[in-house]
Amino acid sequence: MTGIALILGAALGYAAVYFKVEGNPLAEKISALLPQTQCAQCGYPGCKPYAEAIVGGEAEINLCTPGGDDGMRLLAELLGREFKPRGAPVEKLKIVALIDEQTCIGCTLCIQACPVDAIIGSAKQMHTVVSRYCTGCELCLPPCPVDCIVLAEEPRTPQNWRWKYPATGLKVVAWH
Amino acid sequence: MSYLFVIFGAVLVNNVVFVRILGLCPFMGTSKKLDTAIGMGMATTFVLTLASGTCYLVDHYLLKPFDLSYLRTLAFIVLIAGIVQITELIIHKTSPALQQVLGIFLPLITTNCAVLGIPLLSANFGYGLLESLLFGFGSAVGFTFALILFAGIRERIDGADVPIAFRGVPIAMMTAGFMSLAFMGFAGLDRFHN
Amino acid sequence: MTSPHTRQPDSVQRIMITVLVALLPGIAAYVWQVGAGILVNLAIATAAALAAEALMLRLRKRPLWITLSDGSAVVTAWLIALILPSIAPWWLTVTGVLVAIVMAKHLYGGIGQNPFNPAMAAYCAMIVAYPALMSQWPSVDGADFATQVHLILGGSREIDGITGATALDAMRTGLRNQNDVHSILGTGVFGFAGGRGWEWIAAGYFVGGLFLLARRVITWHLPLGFIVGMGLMAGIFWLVAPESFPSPLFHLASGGAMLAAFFIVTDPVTGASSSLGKFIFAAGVGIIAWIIRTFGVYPDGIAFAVLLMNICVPLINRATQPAPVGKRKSP
Amino acid sequence: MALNSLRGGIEPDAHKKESSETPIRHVPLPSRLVVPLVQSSQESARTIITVGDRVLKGQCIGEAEGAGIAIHAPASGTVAEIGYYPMAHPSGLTSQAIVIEPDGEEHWITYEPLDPATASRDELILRIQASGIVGMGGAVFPSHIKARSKTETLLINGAECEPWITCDDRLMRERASAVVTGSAILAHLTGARQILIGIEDNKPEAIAAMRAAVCDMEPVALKCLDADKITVIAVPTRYPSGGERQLTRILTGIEVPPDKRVTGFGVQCFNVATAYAVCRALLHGESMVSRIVTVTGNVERPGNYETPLGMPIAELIALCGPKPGTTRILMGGPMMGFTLPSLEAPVTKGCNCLIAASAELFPPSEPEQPCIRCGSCVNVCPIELQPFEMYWSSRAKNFDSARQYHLFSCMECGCCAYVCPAHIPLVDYFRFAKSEIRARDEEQKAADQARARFEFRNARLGREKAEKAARMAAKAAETRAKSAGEAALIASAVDRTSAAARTPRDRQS
Repeated sequence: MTGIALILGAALGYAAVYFKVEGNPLAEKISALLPQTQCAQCGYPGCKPYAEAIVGGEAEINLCTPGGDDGMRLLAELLGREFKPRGAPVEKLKIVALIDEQTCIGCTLCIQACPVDAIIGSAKQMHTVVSRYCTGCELCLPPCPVDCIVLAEEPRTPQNWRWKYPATGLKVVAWH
Repeated sequence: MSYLFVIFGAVLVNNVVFVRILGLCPFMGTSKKLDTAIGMGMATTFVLTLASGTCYLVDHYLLKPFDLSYLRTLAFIVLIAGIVQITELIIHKTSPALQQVLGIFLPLITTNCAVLGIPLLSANFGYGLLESLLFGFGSAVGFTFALILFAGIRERIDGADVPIAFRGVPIAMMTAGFMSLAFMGFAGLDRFHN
Repeated sequence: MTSPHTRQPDSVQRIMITVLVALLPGIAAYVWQVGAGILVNLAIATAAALAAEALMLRLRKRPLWITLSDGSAVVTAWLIALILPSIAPWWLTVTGVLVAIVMAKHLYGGIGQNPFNPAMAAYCAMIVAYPALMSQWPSVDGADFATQVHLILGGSREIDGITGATALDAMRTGLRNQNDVHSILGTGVFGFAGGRGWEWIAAGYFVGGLFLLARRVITWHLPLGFIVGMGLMAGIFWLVAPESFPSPLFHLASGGAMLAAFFIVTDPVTGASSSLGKFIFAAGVGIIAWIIRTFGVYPDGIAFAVLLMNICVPLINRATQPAPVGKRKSP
Repeated sequence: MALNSLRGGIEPDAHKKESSETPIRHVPLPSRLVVPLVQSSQESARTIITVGDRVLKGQCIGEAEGAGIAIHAPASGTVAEIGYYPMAHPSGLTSQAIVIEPDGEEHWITYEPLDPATASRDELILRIQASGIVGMGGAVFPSHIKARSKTETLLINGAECEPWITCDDRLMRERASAVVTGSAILAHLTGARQILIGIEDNKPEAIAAMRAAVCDMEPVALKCLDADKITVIAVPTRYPSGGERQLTRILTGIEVPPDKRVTGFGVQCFNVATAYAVCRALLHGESMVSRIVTVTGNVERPGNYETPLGMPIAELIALCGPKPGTTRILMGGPMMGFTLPSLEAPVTKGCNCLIAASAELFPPSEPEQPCIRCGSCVNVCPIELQPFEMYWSSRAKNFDSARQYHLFSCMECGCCAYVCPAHIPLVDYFRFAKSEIRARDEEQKAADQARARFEFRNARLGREKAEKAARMAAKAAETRAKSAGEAALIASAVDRTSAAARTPRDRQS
């Protein structure tokens, strides 16, 4: 028995050195599934840190608000964990920040807060949100000293209009 | 021919999951998606074949000559634990996603009754080295086979309007039961061997 | 209101009724050859199936009438009644129907969603649970209607002279006793193709099957696949060793082969989806059924073969998914 | 000529006779014309008029942007308003539109006619764009884009396979010569060597008229293409033989993959009404200001109406006398059309047919039952998909699986739902799944972009921080070096006195 144990121990030790893993590719995969709003609503300073926290086992997979149920479902699939729905999914339009250009005093605080550099402008100049880049993370709201930023839904067009789930006599099947 | 029957018997007639009812934990746990099932099946095949051979060697050249057969179970457990550890390290290096998916289950292979049960069974049957290897391999292929088929069905059931009380594991257990029932049809097909 | 705004008048009900009509020639032959007891069993099975279906729909809070009236439960019930021995006691039939409707069908979400053929699941469960009762088949002209009803209603099972070995049983026992096929076929159990009398029932199913083909309820891939699968296996072994393996004709005419070819493997819900997949599925059923008949312990392997191939359906579908127009590799 | 057969397909009741037996009628001008700025599948036009301007019929009121097309005043009159009006779209959303109040004088402003034989190709194609010509079959894809690409074979689509619709039928019967001329010009533009005109064999009059027109081609058309290069082909009546890819397969045998355009296979396909519009635009200088609309169904006077674009649909329907029992109005055919959410929406270039639906003509669909995988839908799918598998995945919102079953190859022709014995609205499920998947892909793209920008910003902040730190460090080092230099001076003075007593280690500190 001792002999067996010794041999195995040696083999394990060798394997541990030989197959050493560098970095964590899984965090990248998780990060790719997160919505990248960098909103920090999960309690981590961005999507990548949250992904690393999931890999490290520190965080649950249901903390991402912008990702919603669909995002969590993908995470649950990737990680082989149970998916726990958080409620009926609501179809949402993309929400973007809008700066009231009359009120803006050009303090640049929001520019510094924006995690994706979606606000342009310079000191003492009026600022504008590039709605194409805005993730609707709301991080620019608190720093604004004059509360000139509001969040608004993007207008509906035939391009972002969606067909509804067919309403039928059968019950809707939830995908578990 | 008898070697063929060992494999045939292990894969279909005495399928490790459906007939011997061994290894249910990974069977239920890793059969949600086909890809996972294939990965788990391959990992188990690797471990089980290796374990069967190693266990045979230890049993035949170490335990039997020194009359230590009463240590068989103990020795096998240690051996399997070691082999699983090595496998885990290898998978960890080569396939991170698989590692994460199998993360909970790979250490469980250590205590997977199939992995312990098959070498013990082949020791009881008095199989030789080649037979042990084939039996281990065949059983593992049977396990993989069961896992893949089961995963296919589960993916389909995912879309079905299953009563809420039966969603998830309950209906999976029901399905495993029906599959077991189906595999009973092979009963008696291995009687030409033995 | 969305497109298309116009629809062809067709319904699930029409399909199911066509299947029921197609079963009638087989049932008529059954009554003619074996006796009217089968009608009692059919009635019991139908009633049990409708009751179970209604109960489950009620429990699951699903629309009752539309599913109850589609006839699918009746088809399942008739198939169960036809594959169980026609003198099986009523509770055996009812249990089988319950297994089929409650466990194999409704726990998976009801019609269209079950991965296993309900009737076959019921047969397998019954033969594993009650092997003795399941192998007591009435012999042709062995029992009058009253005796059959007596047995069905659970009367004491003094069955000597009433039951007889089926063709498959007689063949199996004969072969186990080292007799050759030719001498076994000489005994009184056999007719010109399969079991004496039973071959007419098989012919009845065949006629019904042709009707289904003509009405385009089923496609030819399934029956042909089954016949090719079973016929090929039987044919190869029969050509090699005709004294120990009966002919393909014998296999196809006995047991539930014809019922399976046209009414069981053709269940669309639990079968493969593409034409090629259908053929593979049916051929697999034929091959496995032949293997179990020849080497296994159960009298007729069709039910097990169907369940086993049901298990393989997702993989078959994955492997045989047809490419859309223009995506096919040029030959 | 050997025809290839359409795979799948259905044969619904044609209902063509209701509207095909009366000649095309002209519609009196309404009090207001609503011209949406978006009239094609591409960019919307840019307004070049202001409220109060007087415009002439055919005058450009919106210039083409990018690959889009120009829009024109459908009647002479005054620009009354630029506002948001309901679109003829199943969503019922509104879009920006120019409202014109006609003065009833119908003063035309036309371009200088072009001679295809002498005008340059660019000139002709720009004219097509400037005249606002789009595919009239319903897809409203700008024709100038299609005309620009070179091709071998030109298909002219007169199949009109949808039930009820007869506008192309009537057009070919009455104006065959112009259709053939337009086709010849398009062949000239695309460099096509031959033209195949496909017409379903339930329109014998149209086939005869077109054949006669080919035999008796106008000189201007003959300069573009020889008459013996044009073949009018009767194709079997079977829906959806009029689909672009389906017609291509029937007439040429080429199977075009669903994710590729037919253009890449040496084939280009135009609708007969598009060919007619090209003829009017190039040879007569008339911009596209009207189209023929079939109005049929539950109305007193079904038929084909030459309707000014922008006419509110409600007014057009009112002209045809809707009978009591009309519950809704369909735009397009019964197979692929949609229920108009608002009758205020105007007639647009893709509006080939309006059907007044009643419960008798279009009974409400029976309740959906579970799919029994009977395979009827597989048999009729012209793209050889497995609709019931796509349905299974779409219904369970298992979108990856739906995509694997080639959901995006589906053209929503509706054959599957037409035959489904379980009355499942399959197309609805497919549309739902498609728009969900598209939205998800968009979200994914946005997320990828956000991640890249976030990481770039972090890198930038890090770099700035590092630079700042480096600057600070340099400054500090400078200060330290300065003070160190002073210290060194003192130290060296001390050193000289006590060097022998110190270890090297001490000196480092």
